Amino acid sequence: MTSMTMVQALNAGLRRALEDDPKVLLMGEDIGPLGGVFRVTDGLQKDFGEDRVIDTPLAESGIVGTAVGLAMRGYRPVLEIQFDGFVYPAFDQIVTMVAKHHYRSGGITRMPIVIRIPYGGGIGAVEHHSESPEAYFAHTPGLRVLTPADAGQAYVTIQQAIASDDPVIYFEPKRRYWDRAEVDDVAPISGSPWSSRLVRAGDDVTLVAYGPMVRTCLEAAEAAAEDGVSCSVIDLRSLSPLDLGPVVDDVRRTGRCVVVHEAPVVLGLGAEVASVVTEQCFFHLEAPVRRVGGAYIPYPPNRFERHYLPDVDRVLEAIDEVTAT
Amino acid sequence: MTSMTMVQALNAGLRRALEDDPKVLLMGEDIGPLGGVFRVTDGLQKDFGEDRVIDTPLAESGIVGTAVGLAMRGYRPVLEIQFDGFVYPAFDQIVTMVAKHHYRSGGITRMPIVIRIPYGGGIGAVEHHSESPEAYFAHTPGLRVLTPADAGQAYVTIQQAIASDDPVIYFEPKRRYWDRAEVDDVAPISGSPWSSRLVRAGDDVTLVAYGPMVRTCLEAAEAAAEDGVSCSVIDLRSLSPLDLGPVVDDVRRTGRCVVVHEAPVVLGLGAEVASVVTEQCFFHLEAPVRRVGGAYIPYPPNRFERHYLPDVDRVLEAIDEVTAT
Amino acid sequence: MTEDVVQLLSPDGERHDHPDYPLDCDHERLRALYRDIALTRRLDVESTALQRTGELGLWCPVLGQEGAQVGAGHAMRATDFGFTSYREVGIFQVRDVDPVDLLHLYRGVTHASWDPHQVGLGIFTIVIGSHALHAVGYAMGIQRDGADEAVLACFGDGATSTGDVHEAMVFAAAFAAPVVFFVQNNQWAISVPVARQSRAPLATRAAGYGIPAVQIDGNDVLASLAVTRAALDRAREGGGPTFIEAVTYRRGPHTTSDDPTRYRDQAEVEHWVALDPLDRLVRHMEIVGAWDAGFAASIDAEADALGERLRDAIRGMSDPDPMTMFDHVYAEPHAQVEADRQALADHLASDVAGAVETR
Amino acid sequence: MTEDVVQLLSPDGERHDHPDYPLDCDHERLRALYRDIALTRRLDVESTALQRTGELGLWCPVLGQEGAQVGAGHAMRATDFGFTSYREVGIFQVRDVDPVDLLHLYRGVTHASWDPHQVGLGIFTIVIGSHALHAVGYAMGIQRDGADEAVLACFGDGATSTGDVHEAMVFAAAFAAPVVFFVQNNQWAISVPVARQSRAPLATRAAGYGIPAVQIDGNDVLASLAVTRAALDRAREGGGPTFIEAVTYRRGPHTTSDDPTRYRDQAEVEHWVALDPLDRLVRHMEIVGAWDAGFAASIDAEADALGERLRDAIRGMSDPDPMTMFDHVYAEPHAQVEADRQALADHLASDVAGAVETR
Ligand SMILES: Cc1ncc(C[n+]2csc(CCOP(=O)(O)OP(=O)(O)O)c2C)c(N)n1
Ligand SMILES: Cc1ncc(C[n+]2csc(CCOP(=O)(O)OP(=O)(O)O)c2C)c(N)n1
Ligand SMILES: [Mg+2]
Ligand SMILES: [Mg+2]
Repeated sequence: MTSMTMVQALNAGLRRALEDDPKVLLMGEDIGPLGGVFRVTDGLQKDFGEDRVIDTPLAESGIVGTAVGLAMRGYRPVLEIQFDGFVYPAFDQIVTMVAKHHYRSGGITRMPIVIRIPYGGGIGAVEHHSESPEAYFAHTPGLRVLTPADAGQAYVTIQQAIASDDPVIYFEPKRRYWDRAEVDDVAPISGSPWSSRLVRAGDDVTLVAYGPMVRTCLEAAEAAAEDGVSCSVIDLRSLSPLDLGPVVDDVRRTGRCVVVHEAPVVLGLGAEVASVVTEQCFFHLEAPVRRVGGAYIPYPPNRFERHYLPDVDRVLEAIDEVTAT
Repeated sequence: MTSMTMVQALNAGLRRALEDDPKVLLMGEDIGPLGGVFRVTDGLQKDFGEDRVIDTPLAESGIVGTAVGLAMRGYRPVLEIQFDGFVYPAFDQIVTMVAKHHYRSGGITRMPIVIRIPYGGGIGAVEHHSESPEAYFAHTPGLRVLTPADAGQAYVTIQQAIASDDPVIYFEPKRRYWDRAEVDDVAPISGSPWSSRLVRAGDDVTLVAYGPMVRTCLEAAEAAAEDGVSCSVIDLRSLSPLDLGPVVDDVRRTGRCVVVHEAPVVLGLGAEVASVVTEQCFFHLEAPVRRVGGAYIPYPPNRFERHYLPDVDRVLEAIDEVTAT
Repeated sequence: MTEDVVQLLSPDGERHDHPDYPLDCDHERLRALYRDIALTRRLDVESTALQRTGELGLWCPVLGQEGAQVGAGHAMRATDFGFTSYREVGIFQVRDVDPVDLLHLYRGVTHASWDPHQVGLGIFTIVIGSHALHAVGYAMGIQRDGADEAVLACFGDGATSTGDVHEAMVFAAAFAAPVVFFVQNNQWAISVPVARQSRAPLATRAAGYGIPAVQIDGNDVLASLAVTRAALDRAREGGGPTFIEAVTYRRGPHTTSDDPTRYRDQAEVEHWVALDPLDRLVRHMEIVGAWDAGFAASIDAEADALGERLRDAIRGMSDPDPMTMFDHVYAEPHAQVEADRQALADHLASDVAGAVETR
Repeated sequence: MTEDVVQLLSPDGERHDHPDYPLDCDHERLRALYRDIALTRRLDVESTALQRTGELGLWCPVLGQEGAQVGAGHAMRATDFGFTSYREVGIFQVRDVDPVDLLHLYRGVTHASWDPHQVGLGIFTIVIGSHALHAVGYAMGIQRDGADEAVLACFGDGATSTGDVHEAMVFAAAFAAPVVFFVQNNQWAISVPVARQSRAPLATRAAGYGIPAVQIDGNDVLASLAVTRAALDRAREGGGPTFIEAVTYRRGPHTTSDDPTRYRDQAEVEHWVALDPLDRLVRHMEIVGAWDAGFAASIDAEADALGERLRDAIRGMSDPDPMTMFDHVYAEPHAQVEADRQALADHLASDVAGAVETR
């Protein structure tokens, strides 16, 4: 076990993937000598060379589009999009080409591409640097979507994403980049990332979250416990496929569910979770599933973000509401 | 009243908008001498000139991006994206620029841009010509999203979209392009398009749909009536804002709700409708809201589409399910 | 800025030499070129007919562009790889893509039916311009493999306006990727003339990226062969990308759904009929003695057989098993797809679905 | 392909004439140029300091590029309109954008704080390249209005790789829009050198669209002024777009978050220090007698006052009213935004939110 920040864990995971498979390549803007603006690729170009850790021209569609060609040639490109707000120029290549290519080819051509995107707010950034666009991708058949909640998860799931023969959009919760955890960087990677994880067991309310909001929900659960309300916390981890079995099981016990994310509530992941949970727990629910998330506004200037982002208090408020009935 | 196809109604609506306001411009690929691949702009360049009906280079980001500049200059550009599957190269300009500009400018600069997109399947087209990407846009604050269900709606709402000072993504259900209806092309335009419409009143089940699926639901309601089940049909019409008040009112009476669209069910509009209806009708619902829509697969080759698209039988099956409890 | 238009074969069948593009073309090769153009042309006619009778949903005619395409196809080595749009029927012909596979697509049975690795052609792309990037990426893979291969990236004049084609040229230049951009400037993007895409010749675009460019007579199969071959050789030798503009013309409609009378004069079409790529090849073969009636008859017979095979394969072809539409969405199992697959199976087995036929 | 680099002022302050770009620059204009460069430079220093003390979240230094920017700004008529990225602080200075407004943005209080119509500058764009299209669209509007105006579109070397800049050039050429593309090639896009974006000089890109191009010494404020003015004049007169590459250098970090020691040598920076735009302007003013100690002192005083004003305005500035974050999402009322506004109001009024401070 080594204590690492999430940035270090990702760096270690990428390093191991580069070591394990010569077909793994990294591509992105400023990932070479600079090591990426968050230093996730620090030192990797030095150790693996410019042919495998590639500083690209400034063109996101170009990054994803050339990765499609590299994948056709048998490579496993791992792409960095510098910030969430800069993925949209590549949207066509992602949803039309990356997502559909295996299907369109009748299963002949695989697209083992990982697209890493630091996402979410809470770091006081300027605009276009704090968005949560995961619903666009989870709504797109053909893509897989993963997001780690902590350094340990990051170390393992980035390697699993790279090992997957399907394309994976890998959302990194940038506000948790500097959180430390003990990471087992020795044991072989095992388990499936395409499942949700119960990270805290409780009896009264099921809290569902992913990425940056897992920690927030754990803190809320802690606070609620002081008030005598016992909460489970489930980390979805995979947003496509969604593994709602554990959520359904838990809600059948608790009868109450709160789902939390940073993205706008309208058509956010919470809508899907609420719909499925309601379909499958209809006669167990004591209250409607409560969604906590972003308002229906563009991400605001950062001096507003503490009012925009879900926090412990807003989660507690939701817990109060679902337990009121 | 004049009998028109939806294509003719849109053409008449665009013509009236061009006549009424010299700032209205049309832009798109092949909208000039050809009149658009569906002939929606037939004859308009001849009558309004090349400066107002503009055949653009083949570049969707360019079409939307230049429209942003034209809007800043006080114009009201109405854009045609040739098919649903070709909107993605313009995704950045739409979600980053068009959607956010009024907000970013602190309310100074308006973006009265309409983006017309023929969408949906059912016409036996080749790939990329049958998609239903509306959820991407409805999840994006700053945009409004409209979709007409018939020629009469099309004639009115295209003009209302153009008159709106906000950007509107205007989805045209291409499989209904050739359906005829009586259109009142004389009366002044009135009413608000940002509301849903009860198009059939019933007592047992509330069917919710929009665009191409409104007709399908009306047909299903007809068939269900023969079996003694009375269905309301509500046309959402506006997907942003969503006006779910009438749906909630209706479901509080019927206790049962089925929502239908062509797009994948996962994170489709049905998820939002189901979530809100459940939140607001929790103690009135006799069964969970049932979602009918596309499978989690890319739009398949067209010989599969009758199995992919929701049809009367799948709606009836859903009606059976919600009335079984 | 660009050299003059390269032409090795004039419309009357006369052969010119070009200092930069020497070409030795024996009778066998001439016959092979003839055969590929003639069969492409027949496929075009047969497919249009099948579309007219409702057996196909759509067809994209290629009439007039076969010379450019067949020449470029012949320039490729077996190990080279090509990326095309829907239009490059002549290249599919040269690379031995089964035309029935192509028609499956237009019948709506599959999205693609050939194995790219077997024929050396990516499945084609309808979203204009996007495959230019795939071509460059594939070429970057060749580089990393140290392989003696090159990539041909085909697109139209309209595509040159897209951001993706630009980014493809930026990446190709940045990494000196072994790729040849082969643009068929057929003067039209559906109803929009090339002048709307560019006021300068398309070939002049390349210099700004540091990419050499050549303009060729796109109705001259020999110019296409010689220039494309030279460019692919250069790419394989590490010389980086080349940009070729083949100046040609789309004599048919954009697709079978199009009505070109709305936007262009028949006189323009007539002008290009006189420059037909097949006619000039035949004249040349006559001049050099590579033409004889028996050969022509054998190709006609082959074309007839092709037509018959297509009609037999496509007419009344049954629809695919609905359950197969869930195949290959992912390479590894995905719970949502499996759930949806099961739901359709249940639906098909149910009474309601049984009622489909009667309702 | 492009003309040689246009330079009107050598690093030692000597004035050259250029046949195509005559420039009459009186002492008043020289002093105005000096003032704008000097104040831009002070704003840069003060903002960096405010960022270091945590008052701003970020700042994008402009050191070294002020000559190119201030020259271009002076070339614009009051009725011309500009589109910029975050980098063009010198142009904001010339167009009298209140620097406090600019800092609001970096403090995270607003996304933009000036009225574009008042200062003739669009709010700036961080998503690289996208505003080039807005500039072209705005220019198409000018055309349709028949107005005697032109547009300046500023972006960096990195931006030239984006699809949007390409499409902007395609549209500008197709419609002969009155727009001048003003590229500051500052040699770097964060850590990526311009050679990765292009192997050919950036100015050579333009010819392929049929757009004339000029390369200028971007550290020469007079060249920037003269060449940009000529291009804007040409645009206003219906001559269509021009492409200007200002060859310059970003001497500071990309932003205050950047660490350039990771990717470039200090020697490279030193080379460009010797080419400083302000130093050469001062030398020139000394030579022509436009320089005196009183003038210099007055600008210093103005700069000191600016610094004080910035510090006063920004330091400890209170946060905006949270409820205003719902304003202006739409121009017309939108039910969802109103509902969310109400929800926050309720939350802020509730006990739970009251507990924020104590928890
Ligand atoms: C991104 C995109 N936009 C629009 C279309 C619709 N469309 C299909 S073909 C075509 C014209 C293509 O012209 P060109 O590139 O010259 O190729 P050609 O058809 O002439 O071979 C258009 C606009 C598309 N397929 N993709
Ligand atoms: C579409 C997009 N991708 C990535 C970024 C991150 N980014 C910000 S500035 C920058 C470099 C820009 O370089 P250049 O265009 O040369 O302008 P400069 O900063 O040198 O003025 C990058 C990659 C961005 N802002 N937008
Ligand atoms: Mg063409
Ligand atoms: Mg730069």
